[in-house]
Amino acid sequence: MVDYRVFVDSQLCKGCGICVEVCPRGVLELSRLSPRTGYMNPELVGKCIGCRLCMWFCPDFAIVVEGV
Amino acid sequence: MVDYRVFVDSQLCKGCGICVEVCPRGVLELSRLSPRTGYMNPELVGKCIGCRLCMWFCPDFAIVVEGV
Amino acid sequence: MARRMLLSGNEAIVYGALDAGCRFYAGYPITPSSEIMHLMAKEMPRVGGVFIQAEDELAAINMVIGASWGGLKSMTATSGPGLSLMQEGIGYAVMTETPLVIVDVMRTGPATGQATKPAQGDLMQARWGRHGDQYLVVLAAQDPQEAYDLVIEAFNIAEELRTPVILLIDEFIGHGREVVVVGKDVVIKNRRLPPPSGEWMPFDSEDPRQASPMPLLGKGYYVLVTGSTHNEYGYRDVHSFETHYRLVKRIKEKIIGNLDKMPKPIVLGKPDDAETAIVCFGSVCRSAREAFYKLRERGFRMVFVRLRTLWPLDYDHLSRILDNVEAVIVPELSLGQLIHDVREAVDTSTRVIGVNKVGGGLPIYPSEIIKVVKEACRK
Amino acid sequence: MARRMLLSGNEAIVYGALDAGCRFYAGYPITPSSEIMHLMAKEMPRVGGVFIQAEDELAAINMVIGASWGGLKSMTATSGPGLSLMQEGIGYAVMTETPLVIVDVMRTGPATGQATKPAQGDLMQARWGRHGDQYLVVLAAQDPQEAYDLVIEAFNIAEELRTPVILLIDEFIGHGREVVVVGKDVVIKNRRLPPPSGEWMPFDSEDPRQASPMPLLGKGYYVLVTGSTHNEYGYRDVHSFETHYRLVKRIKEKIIGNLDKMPKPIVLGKPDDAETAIVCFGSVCRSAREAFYKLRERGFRMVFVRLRTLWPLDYDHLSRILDNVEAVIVPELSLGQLIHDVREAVDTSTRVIGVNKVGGGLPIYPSEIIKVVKEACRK
Amino acid sequence: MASIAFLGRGGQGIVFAATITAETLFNLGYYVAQLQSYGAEVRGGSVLAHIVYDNKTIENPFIEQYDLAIVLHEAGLKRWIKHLEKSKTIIVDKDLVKTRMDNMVTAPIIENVAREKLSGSENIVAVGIAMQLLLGREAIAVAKSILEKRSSPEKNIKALELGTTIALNLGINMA
Amino acid sequence: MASIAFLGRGGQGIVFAATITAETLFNLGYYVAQLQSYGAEVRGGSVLAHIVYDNKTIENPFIEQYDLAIVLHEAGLKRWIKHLEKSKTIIVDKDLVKTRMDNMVTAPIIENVAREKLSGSENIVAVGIAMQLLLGREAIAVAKSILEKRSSPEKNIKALELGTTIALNLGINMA
Amino acid sequence: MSMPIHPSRRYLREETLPTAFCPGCYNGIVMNALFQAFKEMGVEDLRDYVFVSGIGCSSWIPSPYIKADSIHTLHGRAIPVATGVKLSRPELNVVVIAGDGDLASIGGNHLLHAARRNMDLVVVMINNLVYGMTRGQLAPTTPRGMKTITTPYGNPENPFDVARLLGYTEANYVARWCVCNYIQLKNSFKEVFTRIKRGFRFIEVYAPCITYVVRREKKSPGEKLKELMRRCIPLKKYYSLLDNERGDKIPIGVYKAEDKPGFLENYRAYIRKAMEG
Amino acid sequence: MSMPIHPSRRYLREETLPTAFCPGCYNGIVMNALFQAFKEMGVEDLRDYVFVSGIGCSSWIPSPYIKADSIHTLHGRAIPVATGVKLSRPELNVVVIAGDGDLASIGGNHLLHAARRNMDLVVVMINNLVYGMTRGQLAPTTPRGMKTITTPYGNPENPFDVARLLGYTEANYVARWCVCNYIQLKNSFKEVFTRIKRGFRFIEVYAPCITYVVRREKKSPGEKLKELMRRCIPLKKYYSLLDNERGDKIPIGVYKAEDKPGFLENYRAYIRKAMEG
Ligand SMILES: Cc1ncc(C[n+]2csc(CCOP(=O)(O)OP(=O)(O)O)c2C)c(N)n1
Ligand SMILES: Cc1ncc(C[n+]2csc(CCOP(=O)(O)OP(=O)(O)O)c2C)c(N)n1
Ligand code: SF4
Ligand code: SF4
Ligand code: SF4
Ligand code: SF4
Ligand code: SF4
Ligand code: SF4
Ligand SMILES: [Mg+2]
Ligand SMILES: [Mg+2]
Repeated sequence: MVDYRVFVDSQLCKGCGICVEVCPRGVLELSRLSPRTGYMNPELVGKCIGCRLCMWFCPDFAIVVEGV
Repeated sequence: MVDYRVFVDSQLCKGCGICVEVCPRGVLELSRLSPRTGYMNPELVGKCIGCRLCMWFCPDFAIVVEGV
Repeated sequence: MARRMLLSGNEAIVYGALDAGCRFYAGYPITPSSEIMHLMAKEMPRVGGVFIQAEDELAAINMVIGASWGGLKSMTATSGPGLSLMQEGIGYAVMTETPLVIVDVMRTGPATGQATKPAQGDLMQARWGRHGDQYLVVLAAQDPQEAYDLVIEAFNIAEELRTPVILLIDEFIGHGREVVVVGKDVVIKNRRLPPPSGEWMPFDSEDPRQASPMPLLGKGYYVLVTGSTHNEYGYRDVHSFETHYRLVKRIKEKIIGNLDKMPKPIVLGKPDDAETAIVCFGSVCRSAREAFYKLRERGFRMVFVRLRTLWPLDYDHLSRILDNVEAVIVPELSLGQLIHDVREAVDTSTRVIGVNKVGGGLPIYPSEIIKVVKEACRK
Repeated sequence: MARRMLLSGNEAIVYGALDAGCRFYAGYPITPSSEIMHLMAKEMPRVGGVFIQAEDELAAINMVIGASWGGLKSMTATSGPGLSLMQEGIGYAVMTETPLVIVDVMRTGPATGQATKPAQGDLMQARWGRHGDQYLVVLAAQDPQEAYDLVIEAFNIAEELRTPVILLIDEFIGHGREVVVVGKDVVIKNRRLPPPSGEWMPFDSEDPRQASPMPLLGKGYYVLVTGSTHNEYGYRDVHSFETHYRLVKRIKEKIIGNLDKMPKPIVLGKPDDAETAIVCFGSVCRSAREAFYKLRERGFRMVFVRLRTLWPLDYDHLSRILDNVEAVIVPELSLGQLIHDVREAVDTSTRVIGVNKVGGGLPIYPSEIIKVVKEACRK
Repeated sequence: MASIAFLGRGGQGIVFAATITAETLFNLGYYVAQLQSYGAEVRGGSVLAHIVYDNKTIENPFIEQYDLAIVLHEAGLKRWIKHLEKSKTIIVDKDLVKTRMDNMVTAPIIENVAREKLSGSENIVAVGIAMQLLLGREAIAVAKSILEKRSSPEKNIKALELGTTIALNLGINMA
Repeated sequence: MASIAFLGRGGQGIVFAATITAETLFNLGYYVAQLQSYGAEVRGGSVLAHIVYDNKTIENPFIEQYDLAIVLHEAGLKRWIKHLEKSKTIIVDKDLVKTRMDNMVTAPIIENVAREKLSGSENIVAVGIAMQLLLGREAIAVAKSILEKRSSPEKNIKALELGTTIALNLGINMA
Repeated sequence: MSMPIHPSRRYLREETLPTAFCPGCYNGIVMNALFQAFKEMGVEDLRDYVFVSGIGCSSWIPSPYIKADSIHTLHGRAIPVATGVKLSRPELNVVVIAGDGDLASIGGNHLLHAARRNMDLVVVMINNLVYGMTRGQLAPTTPRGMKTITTPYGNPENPFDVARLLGYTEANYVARWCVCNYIQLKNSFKEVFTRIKRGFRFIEVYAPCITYVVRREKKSPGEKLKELMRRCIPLKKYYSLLDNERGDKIPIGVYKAEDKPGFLENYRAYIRKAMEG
Repeated sequence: MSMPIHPSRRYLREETLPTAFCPGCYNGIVMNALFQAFKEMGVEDLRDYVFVSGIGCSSWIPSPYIKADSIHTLHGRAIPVATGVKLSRPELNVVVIAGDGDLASIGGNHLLHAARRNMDLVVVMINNLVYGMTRGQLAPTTPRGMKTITTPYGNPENPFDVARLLGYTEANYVARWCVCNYIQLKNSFKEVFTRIKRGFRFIEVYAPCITYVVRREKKSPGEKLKELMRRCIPLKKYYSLLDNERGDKIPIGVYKAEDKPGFLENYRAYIRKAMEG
């Protein structure tokens, strides 16, 4: 079984929280403050199944999901 | 049975011939030249049944049909 | 009853219009005029008037025309792009002698330009934006208080002369908030209606400076309103020279012959004594006046002219004021439009110097005008 | 190869445009310009170009803009009401530096006016009809031959300066038929394209009098065209003063700085020696010239100026010509628009007298001009 | 420089008459300027069309009188009365024009048109009259060749010839 | 005549801060002029709003320097640098503004806002600072009564008071 | 016996007759039907009616011929002007009469949005298949392949079936009649003034331009009328046919007839809300 | 491990990011779907594509974000400009992306006539239910009763169901998706660039404005997305329901998919006729 990593671009993320809410596993959390933008960024806090919903629905091209 | 008379206003008639062509009895003829307008006006040449098609379809309010 | 309020120019326009009796508003949103629409949307239904958001500006101006013939004092507000789209309708209002008010909150153009930034680049368009020989009234306010005052004037002139009136403000005024005294005892002019019977002409008048009474629809006058050339009763006459010439001359005369009915220019300083003049309109006048006072303190012999009526323009009056000066400074938030008028009013030997600045939401500062005046006087 | 043809001005426009390389026409019918459309409808498909009847004038001008960016020399034709509707689009073409040609066959306005009758009342609108600071080129022809010649010029200027050009004719010229020499060896200027690679700016140029090359779509330039204020690469910048001011100043300079590229005025008679001048444009020039010759024969000291470029206007040149005259006669088929320019170019002591006549399809006759000149000289 | 005017009511083909005349003159080698004034509707209303021709470029086509004017209907007359008063020769239809002036000559145009069953071609009759009076047979021949390329050539050519005949019967000498 | 400017990034509520300030001054009996400059989007971009107030009519609100400027974000700064250079006192957020000038005083605005869970109300904190520095408690009381009639009064009044505290801690005397 | 007065003349401005329409132009027939409707409705005079038109031959019907208040607007702008009139004077019957070019080409946006709003107007569109006034150019209603002066090689565009499309909007009433359907047309007029008195009511009248359509087909106005009578079929029947069976048939009838509240009633309720709260 | 490159970025102008859209604005999701379609189509870069937009938030998608030729036109005029581009350069794919206000209010006439002509364009309309750019005014798509800044007492107008109406025109392809239907939306984009490559192809994307609709409902962008997922139902099903059963459901799906020749092919045939005769 593949493991997935979730990369967040802290320059692009606007902290809208969509990724967190669409994640079917609830494994994202809006908990990291970006000092540059002042927005809260998501972090992976559990096991990602690589569905990429967060990536599709992130309106700011800020999330990339990749298998490792 | 009523008799019908067909009145033509020679100031208004433009000689388009619609009345002649829509008359179901074919009793109108475009045969009278109006000296004022230069247009040919219709004349009743047979027995009118008072259907008033000529009156409705005359686009120039030039025909009136009346029972006598 | 007079009340002091803290209002943006856009808000002041709404209260002024309602105080003037405006009961119909149709518009289409556009920055920086939208707040007029927003407040109208809220207030108009409350006074039982009609507010409608049109599908575009073409619809807006034509709805206003319809409502004005329906008998309501009517207006719209927009900004440059919308004004461009309204041109044909405005020309129709001129030709049919339809009273209405258009507020143009000027932004930085051309085209989409800088939508949130002020400018004064619609002056010429307000006068000349339509085809054909058409004359209407163009006013300009310098601040929210004057926006309130002049929108009332605009309705009065519109109704009295049966003409569209364009009131120009700019984004500074529209969005700037200041203390405005509203509800003063203003004179409100209402529409003159025709006699219930007897001979009268809806589209002519003996005195070309007077508009004929405006018939109300639905009262059996059997009004014929048309944008084609028409005779005194409204019948189309698209062949005769006489009918056309009489009509357009009269409409022109109704506007340019009524200079005395229009808001007067504000003149500070002594024309006879002045070496230099500043001529300006709109928000720019505020910096310009400060510059004028400062310069005068420093001994410059100056006259300051603030135009509030931009069309019809009293060229003769301006000529007389500027007769003795050597240089005229014309500060404008544009590349220069009023400057053409000033040149028209003075001799070719008079130096006419534009202070032109536009874009980025920057005003012309008093210091910039002072600098130009000093340079002009050095020569 | 030169050919003599008997053509109306409207027909001459079509042949001129096709000779200039026009391959896209979008329009909406309107009297008295429709024959341009009719002949285009017939001829354009035959040369493989595109003709489309738009749903309205807004669509027409915007289709022309799109096709111009697509790479085709493009045009439309209309009359006053249509020109009013095109204003916003024209301003967009100015701002985006889109080459295109608009022919306005002027009729008697305002509004619907007298649709089949000639006039010259769209002059000011052609210059100033849009919001914001915008400058473009306005030419005027006096007869079908010149309509043919100037429409070619219009395309050349449009392409060279990347600007909309408005060519004014009137119903007399549009419907009047005369002998026209077509297919003379005319210089045709084609669009300057950018280098296939390397640094270049689609929306700026070192020399403000030069337009930058115009990129072709679909070639990997990734062009950004916008009517908002934009930097040299097309990126929107709706906040900075510098970007806006540089852009609009450059666009203005590109027009007013290129007076030498525009069709020159025709001057008859000796300015130094003249007491009276006639200044005119368009079809009126023909009566005016006859009046000029007749008056000169009778010993009047006169100069005759026929303007072919109405915007940019060479005020200085006009000033110099009119420097010595005591009176200037300005015949116009309108209530007076060019007269403002003349007043701007002369001193307030110079008498500027309009001969204004409009409506009913009547021209200004030579006798009418002669009468005014005589009266002016009597004083 | 010479000039011809056709006047009448919308629908009588006045502009077409002027067009054919202008083309005829053009083919004869003249410089030509043709101008017309008509209503929005083309239908009804008065129409005037005039042609100025010369051996050199036409400086100014805006003239105030005509060498020859042909008037086919009273409707066309009043608007241009001043021009007509100053004109040299005016041919008017004897039936459809009521006005009379010193420089007018009446001609039985409509009457003949009706008799010859050429209704609708009175305009071409007028062309025939004008060409015959001003330029004679050569012009008629050219006009004919032009009409041949247009619709209803036969009827029109008959009308043209009718015009020639009427012209000759008028007994005027324009040269 | 005195003036206050608020600068920041779109979304920080700069215009609202100016609005509340202007209303406060108005209620205190001053003549007030409030002007702002922002982008089409309101979102992002820099925003500047300033208020001029006086005991008499404001002749000219177009000023080139401020008595007090409060800068909440670096983004707002560059466009107005010339104005700021000429201004008397500038309070800048110690974290979000990097630029330093002689007339600047840093304040821990955002830091405190975050700590007090008042995010989104940094604008009202700025109002508190400005009012406290320029006019003292009376102005704060008026501002409070204004905020009470707007949405989220509690949060905003807390923010206003935070502003007062920050102002007092700055140890500047503007009078 | 002197000439009796034509019943239409009560509603006409005497001094404007004869009309400037071409001989045979069907516009006059539409007028007869409209006036007969008024007569049958017992309307004495038209002082409660305001007619609004655009620019085009058909727009001349009210201006200057109908003896009523009328506003002859700019090309394409009849509907917004009519909207302004209606909203300012709800008690008046506001009727738009204009051409297919005016209403459906340059004025298409207003048509669409007035229908969406179910604006309280009666709109009569004379579809003569071309731009009559400007001499016969392509209209959005011109059939495929038809030659006009701007489509000299045969119209390559799809025609706009206006009534059918409006049938899918919020309009209360949509019908199409041919000018040859005199009785139905007259009854339809009565319907929109008596039975369905609110909301957007649209009647398309198919009435080919005599000069630029019928004459070019080398037909007389009367012949064409008789041809049209043959071609009209009820729209139910028409739409049940396959495309290739439809031939030259013209679907006529009522696309839609509802009596929902129009814009005005909704706006009145809106005002009440504003005044209350 | 450094941040991998987001697949959308190949089609974006790097220097323009982050976008100026509000946090959570759904416009970015539409962009992802479009770009993923391009990627799956094997489109390396967008040099054969020209994007044309109007004025409005959604019109910023191509200008400046998409790395392609783009023309940012006036408010409402994207379609005529796009038409000019397409007719002058038939070999290019011309795609309009604009808002509901831009395309269906001020630009409604062009939309209608482009659909009638079956003009060879792809048009993507972002329906965010309001005018976003100008701060949340009424749009023609705003639901009845919704409060906006210009309808403070609740919208009294009927909303315009754009896709449904266009389904009755000559357009080749008409579909509506909600922004939550990511896969269908992406596939729909592929469809109009690969399977149906001609004629007028219209995709409405239902994507409520975060700032002026969603936030006013006191919802987060993510919550709203999930709500929308619940509300979307296939249009067949939707239209089989009675009015009162429809509730807050949003009909999604393809209204129409045909492959008739578009305007361009018809015009080419027209040119051939002109050249021959
Ligand atoms: C803005 C504008 N564009 C064009 C015209 C010219 N014009 C007058 S009527 C007309 C079309 C008329 O067609 P339609 O509406 O179908 O009426 P019809 O004459 O066929 O009854 C046009 C294009 C105009 N008057 N105004
Ligand atoms: C002629 C004109 N009128 C009005 C405007 C102002 N304006 C800009 S965008 C817009 C509406 C935007 O709404 P929509 O098209 O739905 O796009 P959104 O922002 O909602 O994506 C308006 C009215 C303008 N730019 N030009
Ligand atoms: S890929 Fe799917 S499971 Fe993984 S974080 Fe994103 S939404 Fe959650
Ligand atoms: S969806 Fe994107 S922008 Fe929004 S919080 Fe997640 S990563 Fe940030
Ligand atoms: S009333 Fe009927 S029968 Fe009599 S003439 Fe007229 S059409 Fe013929
Ligand atoms: S229908 Fe009327 S106008 Fe036509 S010929 Fe008969 S009476 Fe005359
Ligand atoms: S042109 Fe056609 S529509 Fe117009 S009046 Fe003549 S026949 Fe009627
Ligand atoms: S206002 Fe609405 S549509 Fe515009 S960017 Fe913000 S969320 Fe998106
Ligand atoms: Mg029509
Ligand atoms: Mg929207």
